[in-house]
Amino acid sequence: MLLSIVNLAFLIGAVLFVRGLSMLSSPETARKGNIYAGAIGMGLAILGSIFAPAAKLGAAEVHNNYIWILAGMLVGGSIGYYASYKVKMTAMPQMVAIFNGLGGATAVLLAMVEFNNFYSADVPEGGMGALLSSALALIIGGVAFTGSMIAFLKLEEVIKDNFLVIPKFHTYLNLLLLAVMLGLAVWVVAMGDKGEMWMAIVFMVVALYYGISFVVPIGGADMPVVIALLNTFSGLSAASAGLIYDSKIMVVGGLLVGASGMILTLLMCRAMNRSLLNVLIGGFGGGGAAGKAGTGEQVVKEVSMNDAAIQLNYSKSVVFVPGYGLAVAQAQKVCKEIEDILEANGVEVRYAIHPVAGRMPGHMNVLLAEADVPYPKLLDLDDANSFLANADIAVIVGANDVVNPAALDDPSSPIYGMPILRVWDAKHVIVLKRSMNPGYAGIQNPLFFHDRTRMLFGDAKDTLTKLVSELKSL
Amino acid sequence: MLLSIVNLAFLIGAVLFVRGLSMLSSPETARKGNIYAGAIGMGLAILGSIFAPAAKLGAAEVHNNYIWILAGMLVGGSIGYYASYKVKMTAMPQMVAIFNGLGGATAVLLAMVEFNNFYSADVPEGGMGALLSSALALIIGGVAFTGSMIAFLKLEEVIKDNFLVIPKFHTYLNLLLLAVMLGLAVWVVAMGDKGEMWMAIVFMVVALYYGISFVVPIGGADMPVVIALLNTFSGLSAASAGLIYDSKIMVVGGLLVGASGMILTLLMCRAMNRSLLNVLIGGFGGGGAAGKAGTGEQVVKEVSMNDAAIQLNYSKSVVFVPGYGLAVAQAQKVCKEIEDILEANGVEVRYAIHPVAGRMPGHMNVLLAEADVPYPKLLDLDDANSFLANADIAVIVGANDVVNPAALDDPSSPIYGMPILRVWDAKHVIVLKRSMNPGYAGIQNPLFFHDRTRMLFGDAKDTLTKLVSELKSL
Amino acid sequence: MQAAMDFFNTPANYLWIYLLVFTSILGFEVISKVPTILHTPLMSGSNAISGIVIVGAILLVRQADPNDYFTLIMGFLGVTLGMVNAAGGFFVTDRMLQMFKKKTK
Amino acid sequence: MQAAMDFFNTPANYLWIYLLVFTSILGFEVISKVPTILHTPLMSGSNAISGIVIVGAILLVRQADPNDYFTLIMGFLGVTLGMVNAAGGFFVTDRMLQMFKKKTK
Ligand SMILES: NC(=O)c1ccc[n+]([C@@H]2O[C@H](COP(=O)([O-])OP(=O)(O)OC[C@H]3O[C@@H](n4cnc5c(N)ncnc54)[C@H](OP(=O)(O)O)[C@@H]3O)[C@@H](O)[C@H]2O)c1
Ligand SMILES: NC(=O)c1ccc[n+]([C@@H]2O[C@H](COP(=O)([O-])OP(=O)(O)OC[C@H]3O[C@@H](n4cnc5c(N)ncnc54)[C@H](OP(=O)(O)O)[C@@H]3O)[C@@H](O)[C@H]2O)c1
Repeated sequence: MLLSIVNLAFLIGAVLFVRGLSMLSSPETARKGNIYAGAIGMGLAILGSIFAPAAKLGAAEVHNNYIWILAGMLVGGSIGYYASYKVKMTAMPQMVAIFNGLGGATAVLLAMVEFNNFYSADVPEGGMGALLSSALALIIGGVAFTGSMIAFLKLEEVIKDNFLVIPKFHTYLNLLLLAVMLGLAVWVVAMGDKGEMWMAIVFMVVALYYGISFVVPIGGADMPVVIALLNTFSGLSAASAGLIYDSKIMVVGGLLVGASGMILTLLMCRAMNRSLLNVLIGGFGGGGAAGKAGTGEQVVKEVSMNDAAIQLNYSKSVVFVPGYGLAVAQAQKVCKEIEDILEANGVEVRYAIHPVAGRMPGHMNVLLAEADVPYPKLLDLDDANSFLANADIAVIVGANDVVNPAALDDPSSPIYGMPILRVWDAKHVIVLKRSMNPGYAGIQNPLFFHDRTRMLFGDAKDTLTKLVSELKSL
Repeated sequence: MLLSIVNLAFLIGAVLFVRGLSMLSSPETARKGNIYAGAIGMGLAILGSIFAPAAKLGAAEVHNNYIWILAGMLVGGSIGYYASYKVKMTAMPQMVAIFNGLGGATAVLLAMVEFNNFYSADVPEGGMGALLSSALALIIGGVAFTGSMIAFLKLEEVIKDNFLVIPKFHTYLNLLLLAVMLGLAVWVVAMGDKGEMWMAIVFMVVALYYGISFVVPIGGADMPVVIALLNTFSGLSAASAGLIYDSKIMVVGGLLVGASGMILTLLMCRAMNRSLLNVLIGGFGGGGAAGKAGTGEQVVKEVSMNDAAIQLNYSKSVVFVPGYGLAVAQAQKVCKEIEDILEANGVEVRYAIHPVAGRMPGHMNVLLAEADVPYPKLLDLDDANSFLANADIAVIVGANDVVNPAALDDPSSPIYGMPILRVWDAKHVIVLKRSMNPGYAGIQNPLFFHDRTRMLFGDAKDTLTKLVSELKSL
Repeated sequence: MQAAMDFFNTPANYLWIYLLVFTSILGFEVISKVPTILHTPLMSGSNAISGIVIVGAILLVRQADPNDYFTLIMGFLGVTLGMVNAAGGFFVTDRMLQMFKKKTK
Repeated sequence: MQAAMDFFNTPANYLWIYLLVFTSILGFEVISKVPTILHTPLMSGSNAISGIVIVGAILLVRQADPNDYFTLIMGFLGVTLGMVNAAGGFFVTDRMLQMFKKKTK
């Protein structure tokens, strides 16, 4: 009876994962979807595993040790809860990176314990299946763990792009490490019960090191792609660990995460017009200071706060182009305030959302949603470009790479070929940023020297706040 | 080795079923999708089952008897090929009904043989699982088989709606039969190897009879819904038979068919604004001659061929509203011809497609596709209604129920509440049909007595052909 | 009741249930994307797939004793009917979709 | 090679492979419907689901001998990390989606 209930709970939990994710496809149902998947589904899975009878565990004896489990859940739950309420929306990529890493690390722990049990048993259980799934969980989880940690440190700018990198040969080093790791995996599995624990330990060390070596040479600008890819890995490592425990819900959950990470990875690559392989081994962003040259010769024109306010006030249509700087400055609410003032004066206001603006997919949408901007005002790439063609003013709020015309006309540029927002089609362009520093791709932006462009230097939030008072005093 | 290849072939076949169906979601890829699923996927499944080694069959000895298999495939393939090239597009529902029935019948055969093997073996294999899956295949397949045959006969009008029906008590009879059938199923499964073959035979007879009794009282107008439902059943019976043979590809394929049938069923019910239960036990259409009254008092106005041609020629926008009559008259090509003539004169032509016009979902789309009408000209319910509001002329080509205003304003009408095309919003309405006979729901249509309506009696194809020559001579 | 629960809880059967549930959900997801204009081909195309019962019939004939005419004839019938369903369904769908094809020119 | 093929052909493993393949396809189908505006919540929400490894860690602790501190500590760590991932991911996603909610008023 208990077994039936537990089995049913797992099944319903797994179905809720799917249902919850499919409810994420509309803003109306998304929140409920997260509750279905992340709270009810996960809750059923946890309860099921706590109360599963011995028969389900396939173990003769069960000692329960509930105190250890409870302690772990309390500690983990509190940290998770606290972290989730402390984290700034700008730091989401870092947060996801850390969580990925934790999932991967857990899979590694489980795999190592399984290896240990396997080798120390008189009659090892599970044979090839047990070894294969442990090896998978170890490889994928290990890479997800250390890779995510490096990605986190890179995003926090604790380590720089050239840290630990062997300039020309790093790709070969990685291929070598990969081959060694896979070789070890085949060897461990093929040896069967003749293997020994030290083999698993060597294997683990190589997998963990491969994760570091894999991410280290990838440029900071590409971290979001790497994080989505590592998200796939952490899902697949959970699925592999599920095979160890013969747990269908772990497998289903893990595969769903894997699919989601893969889709986001490919989507970002497509938006940047690069292949995944190019991101993983290619230089872009890795070079770091590829741009910055040529600033001296051309002249940048500035606009005064007052002039900008007047221009905005007497225009017919304004397009805000938010980018990473909006997130850094936390300027989304002031931006919305300006929108309200302008709309009250009959100016049509839209937001042009580039798919990779910011640091993660959908980053700008979350920020603007936070500021209560209704989502029909958010235009995607194509709609934005046709709207821009007839717009009076484009206001660039901390965006840079996503409005860089070099992507269209300079084949030597590292971002050449990436689809971008054609802001210079608007009659006037006002750029809000703090300095002439380049954006994430580390390259200079010819847009700033365009005739129609005027710069308005300063922190985006300060500048917009001042614009609000100027507009009100008009 | 062979086993691996066969297993892989089955797996790929199953994936191709999914891939093929998902390619059906766009007209560009649909044909390839059908080839993936219906030819390559099915081909792999057939080859796999022909060459599967004895180990896969779980049998000690395999006699192959390839000659019987080959003969069956040749006979079946030829019949299928011949039938598919002979069938008229109007007779698609009948064809699907027959095919459904055949699938169900096969499942019944397989289940009966399995029962026979089970009871005649010294040590029956498979236990409860084998009995349960055979019982499922028998029930579902049996109902799909006889139910489809009755649906076929009803569509061909070989049997009438009141054939074999016990007027008031038929619903109770069916509930009783259902209970008996399910009781037998539980009994057979619960008896296990203590059961005997005669039990299975009784069980089969009840299931087959239930299929007849289930469909017989349902009105002819609801046959398409019933066929989609039986499509679900034939899929599920294939899946159950798959459980008997431990064949994953049968299970996957069967479930996909089940899902497709279920979606189409619900979709039709929604378009008719009725619940599935209402279709299954409710009278609508079953009464047959509910309408036809009240014709005498009101007056119908006719229009001459020449006047109609002139009206069409000098209008700005014309909407054709095709219905089942278009299919019967095979008038789609002439219709397209008129479209071409009118468009050459600068008249804007559209087609208003009601979701349940004709006799099966998407019926009109297939016919008009056959006549090369580009699909952007086909408007769905909502678009059509807003287009009709500004249209000059609506030409009803053999539609009736789908343009019946009683659905909106006559709560006593059996079709009250069904969403319909508001053709009377157009400035003029021309109705092409042969007589004042009602449509499939068997009820009179007040539209024909509307001031703006003019009738043009005669076979749709004849009438349209004459209109073509009138138009050319203008 | 106990027997039914034991049946459900046997790991192999429980795994089957997962496959059944998730394949059904997959079917709904995939098919609910098919637009109305393609519903007739969807109906006949998916109907063709229910001809997959032919696999069972083939396996049946192959296992039958060459003298067991009951099974052989049942199997032959099964192969025939399944083949009519599969081949007929495929060809008629193809014929229909050919019409849709022509318009892309 | 032979061993690998035998492994693949064992009926139970072969059934697992079906579940893996079809669940993956289902994942792609479901997730490819999520629109760009919800990609950040999708990322953190699906990430939370990878906290499902906690199930493995719980089962591990329950089976461990009360004196086997190696396993207990590993399991405790696993439960903790898995819980951080699951709870943190859920709450942060909810926090984000709350913002999207507000606008429907
Ligand atoms: N979204 C994703 O999923 C994703 C994924 C992968 C890669 N990326 C990459 O990330 C980049 C995104 O482009 P983007 O245009 O959004 O950003 P960006 O190119 O990184 O530029 C951000 C700009 O904001 C300015 N800024 C920073 N803090 C500011 C503040 N407080 N006030 C005002 N301005 C401030 C910076 O200039 P100052 O320092 O002079 O102020 C900088 O020019 C692309 O290269 C893209 O490929 C994104
Ligand atoms: N499509 C589906 O999936 C589906 C599913 C379930 C139910 N249904 C039902 O089917 C009906 C469909 O409505 P509908 O408006 O398309 O058709 P309808 O209501 O059945 O009317 C068809 C009309 O065509 C006329 N007609 C027949 N042959 C003709 C010919 N050779 N030339 C000219 N006219 C001809 C008939 O009148 P004369 O005999 O006077 O010519 C009749 O009035 C609805 O009741 C719907 O609920 C459809």
